[in-house]
Amino acid sequence: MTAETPRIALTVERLSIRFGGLTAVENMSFSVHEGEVVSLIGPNGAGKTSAFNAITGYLPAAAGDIAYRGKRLNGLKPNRIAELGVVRTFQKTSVFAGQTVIDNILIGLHLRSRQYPTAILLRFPFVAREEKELLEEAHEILRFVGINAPAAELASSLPYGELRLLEVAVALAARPTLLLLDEPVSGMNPTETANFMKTLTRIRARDITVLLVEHDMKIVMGVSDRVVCLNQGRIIAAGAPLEIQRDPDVIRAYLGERYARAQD
Amino acid sequence: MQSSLKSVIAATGILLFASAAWAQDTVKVGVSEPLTGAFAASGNYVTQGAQLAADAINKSGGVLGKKLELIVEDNKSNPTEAVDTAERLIVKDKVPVLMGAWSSTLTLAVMPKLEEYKVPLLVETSSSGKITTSGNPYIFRISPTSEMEATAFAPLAKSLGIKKANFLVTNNDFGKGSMQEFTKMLKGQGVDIGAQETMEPDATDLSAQLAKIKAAGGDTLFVTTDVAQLTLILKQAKDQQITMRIITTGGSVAPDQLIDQAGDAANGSYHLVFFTPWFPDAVKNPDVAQNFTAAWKDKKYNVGGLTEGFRGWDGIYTIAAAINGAGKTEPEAIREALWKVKVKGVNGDISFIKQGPSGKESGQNVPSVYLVKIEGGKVVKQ
Amino acid sequence: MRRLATIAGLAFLFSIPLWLGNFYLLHVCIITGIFIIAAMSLNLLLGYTGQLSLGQAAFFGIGAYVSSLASLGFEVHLLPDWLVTVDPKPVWFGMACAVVVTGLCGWAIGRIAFKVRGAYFVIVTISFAEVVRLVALNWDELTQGPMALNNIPPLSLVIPGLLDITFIGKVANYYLVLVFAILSYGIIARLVRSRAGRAMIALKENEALAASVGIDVTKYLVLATVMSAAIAGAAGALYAHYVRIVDPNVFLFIYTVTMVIMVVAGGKGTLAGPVVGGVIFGLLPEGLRSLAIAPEVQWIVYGILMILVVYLLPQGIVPALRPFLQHRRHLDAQKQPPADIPASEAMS
Amino acid sequence: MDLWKPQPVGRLPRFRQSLSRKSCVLDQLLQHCLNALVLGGTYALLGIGLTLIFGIMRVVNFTHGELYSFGAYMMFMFVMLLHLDFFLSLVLAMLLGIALGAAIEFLLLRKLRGADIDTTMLVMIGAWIAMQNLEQLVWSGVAKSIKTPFPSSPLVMGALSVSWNRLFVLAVALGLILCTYALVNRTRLGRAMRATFQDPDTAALMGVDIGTIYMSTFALGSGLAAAAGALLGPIFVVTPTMGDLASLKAFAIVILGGLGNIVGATIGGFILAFIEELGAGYISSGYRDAMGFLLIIAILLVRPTGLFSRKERIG
Repeated sequence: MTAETPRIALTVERLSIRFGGLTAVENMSFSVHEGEVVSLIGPNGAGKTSAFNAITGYLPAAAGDIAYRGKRLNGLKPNRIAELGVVRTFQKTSVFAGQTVIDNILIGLHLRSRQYPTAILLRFPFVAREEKELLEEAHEILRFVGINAPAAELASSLPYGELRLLEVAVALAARPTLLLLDEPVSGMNPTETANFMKTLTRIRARDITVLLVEHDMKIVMGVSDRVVCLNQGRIIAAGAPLEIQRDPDVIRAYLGERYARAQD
Repeated sequence: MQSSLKSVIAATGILLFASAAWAQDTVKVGVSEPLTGAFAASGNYVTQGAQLAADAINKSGGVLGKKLELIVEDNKSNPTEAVDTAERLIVKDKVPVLMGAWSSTLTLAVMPKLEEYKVPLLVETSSSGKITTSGNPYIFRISPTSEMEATAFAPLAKSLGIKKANFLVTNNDFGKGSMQEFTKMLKGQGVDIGAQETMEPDATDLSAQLAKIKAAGGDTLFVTTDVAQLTLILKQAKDQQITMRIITTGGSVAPDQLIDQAGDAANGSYHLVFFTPWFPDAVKNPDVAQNFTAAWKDKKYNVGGLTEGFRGWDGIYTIAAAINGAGKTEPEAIREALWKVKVKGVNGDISFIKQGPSGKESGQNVPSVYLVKIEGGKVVKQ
Repeated sequence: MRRLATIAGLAFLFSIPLWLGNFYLLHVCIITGIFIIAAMSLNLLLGYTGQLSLGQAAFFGIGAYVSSLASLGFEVHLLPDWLVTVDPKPVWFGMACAVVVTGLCGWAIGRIAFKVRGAYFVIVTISFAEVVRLVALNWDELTQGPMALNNIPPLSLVIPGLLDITFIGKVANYYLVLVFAILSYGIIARLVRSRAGRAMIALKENEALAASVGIDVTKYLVLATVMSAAIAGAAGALYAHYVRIVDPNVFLFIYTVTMVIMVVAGGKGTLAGPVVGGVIFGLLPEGLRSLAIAPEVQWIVYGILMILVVYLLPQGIVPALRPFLQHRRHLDAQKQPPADIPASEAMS
Repeated sequence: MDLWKPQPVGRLPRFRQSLSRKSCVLDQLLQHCLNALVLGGTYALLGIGLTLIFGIMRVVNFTHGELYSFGAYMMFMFVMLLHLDFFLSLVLAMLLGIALGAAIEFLLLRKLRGADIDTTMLVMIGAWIAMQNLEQLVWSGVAKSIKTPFPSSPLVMGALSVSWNRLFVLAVALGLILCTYALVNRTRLGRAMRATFQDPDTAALMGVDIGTIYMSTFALGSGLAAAAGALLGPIFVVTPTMGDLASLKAFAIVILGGLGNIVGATIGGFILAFIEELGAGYISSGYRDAMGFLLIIAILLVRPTGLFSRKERIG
């Protein structure tokens, strides 16, 4: 590895995932560089979410290696992987619904916080100080992702667009260096989508590496540095967005009609 | 069964209401008995007997010119609950004297409360020696101790020809105390001791214990429990072809009820009892026994309960005599008066001798003990 | 304002023995207080981590037995020829043992909880309580089995030349229980309003998401069960040294059910819920009793109330009252940092 | 009195005792096994009722034990108070159990469909407490016994013996288990039940009336529990709390056999009975009831889905 090439953040090598007899992902290899935005695309059932689950420890890999910044992730529990800076969102809207907006973020700030049970029970001075800092930080994150709802609002009563922003906010609170977003804009209206694009740009500006699974090609082509296209559990193409758009395999397998529509 | 239901309601409901309404005009006596749980059958019989006695006393003028009022609490066959009932009766209802608490374990549980609040307890059933030997001066027991039963039984061990005896007893002070005393007595007579099995008071399937006892061999099985469990033991022993002679101790076995519920499985069993309604001439005070039996039958209570119900009758009569003797309803005065009572009871003449460490003696009555046998569906003298 | 209300409330609680006069009612208050502590401990599990533990009576009972046995002393054959003899220890030491031992039991249950969830967890906890009950019933040599542990000494605190109290009367025990209750409330309040409490809530709300932001689910579940068990154990020890008798029925499911009703009716996952539920369901039996109602009817009322609460107030009483306090809560949440809990302020 | 001299009793019998001891040991083992077989039948009956309800409806049914004691009390009422025929009473008790189960489902569970498992569990606990105390209020806490028409002398096979009543219970229990198995595997209703077990939403889309399925399942499970109570009541005694241990044991059997697995629950019932009976006979009779619970804990730690569950299935 020479000095000029960008540092590699995430490597996935010959990853296979199986459910019983069914192979969801086979022999998948790709890597993500520091500071990049990489999109994982492919038709439904291509294995994108499975790959996400394997990277973040929610699914065991049947074969292959996953490593982040030189550390092997295979077999680690999700929370350990989060501690290494790899944080994800979920395809199905996933927040702490019964809690207020601000409490959602405070929960997300778990890794940022240093309190331990003895300190909490004995009320060491730093605990109160830290709580104050956490609350400030939580408000800052809210502003950063652009949530306008009152902080004391219950998460379950947020409008859809803000709910999806809240998911990202919770993930950001965990201070990721690699953020995995699973279809973040699905179901959003155009205004909300545009809003989200802005947030994503700001996230990039913070030097957070992003791995994205998305169906909306406008987003994919707009923000990605590189695109990996999956079909039936295999990578069929990988490269810059423009290359992918021209790749005949991709067009045949997937982009054909969809991208054509997006172009209009 | 209807009557027992009635007594539960009467006990916990109407009387409590009554206590609030006429608190000034009655002499209250607290009764803590197991109306539910493992010992429910016996507890209800004793309570019925006690209520009959209170009614009879009230019919003939009450005590100190006032009506005697029983406040009955259900101790649920559970020692902690028994303590709670004592607490409630003494602190809330302010009774000057208590009767209870059926099982030795329940009575032992209540005893510290008596010392704490200085209220006497008349013990009507419990047989554990510990009750009167531990130095609690608020205890007055009219029932025999296991040791008394064993001593009374001693001559019979030889005449029955017991060579090897097994035990099946409830896992509490009642059963274990009895097992201990009878083992001591039998060993003294050169009898071999085989299996010594225990059972939880509410266990219903005793086949495993019985199989063990059968394997141990021997000619006699001593059983100590109450009537409900004994019925099951007799039936299950017959199922397993246990041909040993079964002898029950503790006097809480209601032979009539056994005959009714266990059928011919009850035949051939022996029972130590403290009241023999079947042989009116054998009892010491036939007129008292007659009154009690008549009142019992009048209420259409289960005749099987006579051998248990008399305890409540004798207990309340003893308490009434003590209150009359004291001339007032103060716990300490009643305690003093209990030492002097001489009551003609169903079981015999009741009076108390001193037992336990000097200075803190408990009162112990010396009651009569009888052995009866069930033969051909009838109770016969032994 | 809030602080004032808290001080007034505490002053009221502390003044009860001064004007109540009726020792029996004070007795009821003491028992209620002990069960409120147990209910608070259950709430930590049920309300905050969302794990329905129906074995809480096991911790309560283990606490009662451990503390009693330590203060009574015992002799037990661990092997046929290995006799272990423990001399009577001071009661405060017994209570400390109770907290430690129940905490360890909580740790074990917490580890199990990690493996099975939902209905299976519920059944494991019930089974655990039942096994412990049967051990207490059958290990006569240690526990006296159904004969109960009798004559348990009351707590006495002796610091030579400074302090010498024996908690034997009703008034002394009332204050003892009150102090323990405030302490437990404070501990739980601190815990749930911290990083640890937020982790527990996260685990209840959405376990997968919680793990994704780095929360070690097992660790906090174990922490919650340990704390919950230890507090329940302390409540059990208080109970044992107050009623001064313990028998295996202390493990009965019905005690757990009482705690569950208190928590669910009051409002699970709220600090005040178990207290409100505890006061209602602790005093209700006496109310029904004074109306000359049979104990069975009391329990029938309990059962029906439980069903009604689930149907009509699924969140419980405290959350149902919350809209009235909503305005101020908004301000609280907007303000940073959140105002600390008043009870612990009163303590420190 | 001379007979009491120790010598003649001491020597000869000692030899004979050691001879007979060997056969005694075998007899005792066989007797334990026989007892376990009979007990296992009723355990299995309790278990399959609960496993159907638990499996199909995802309801942790705390009233199961109450249905059990309800069956026993109905038996007591019909046989001892109304003096009806024993066998007719058995049928009536089971039918009333079915009716009560349907009523509980309709009154309490119908509105909670889709609610989380904890919510229904709390409702069922409430119902259990109310039912048990109602029973105590109506019948008092005193144990009731029921007379049977069976000959009181047992069936004797060598050194072994078993009462006719227990044999009858075993036979009826096995019959009911077979009927239930056939119902679930061979009928339209059973097919709809199995479909609901797999996936209630899809089953509903395919035209299965989920409400009817839930009610039939609960009623069937309740009927089996009532039948178990009605069968065992005459052997033991009837008390308001008799169902508590029974329902806990039923949970053990369900976990042993795997959710919704009728064959598993049947085998689980027999396994539990054998473990209990042999444990009581050779380890300690006091820990008899603990065996089941230790088993649950052990199994869930090793195999959180139960001993016999392949994947979740029914039938």
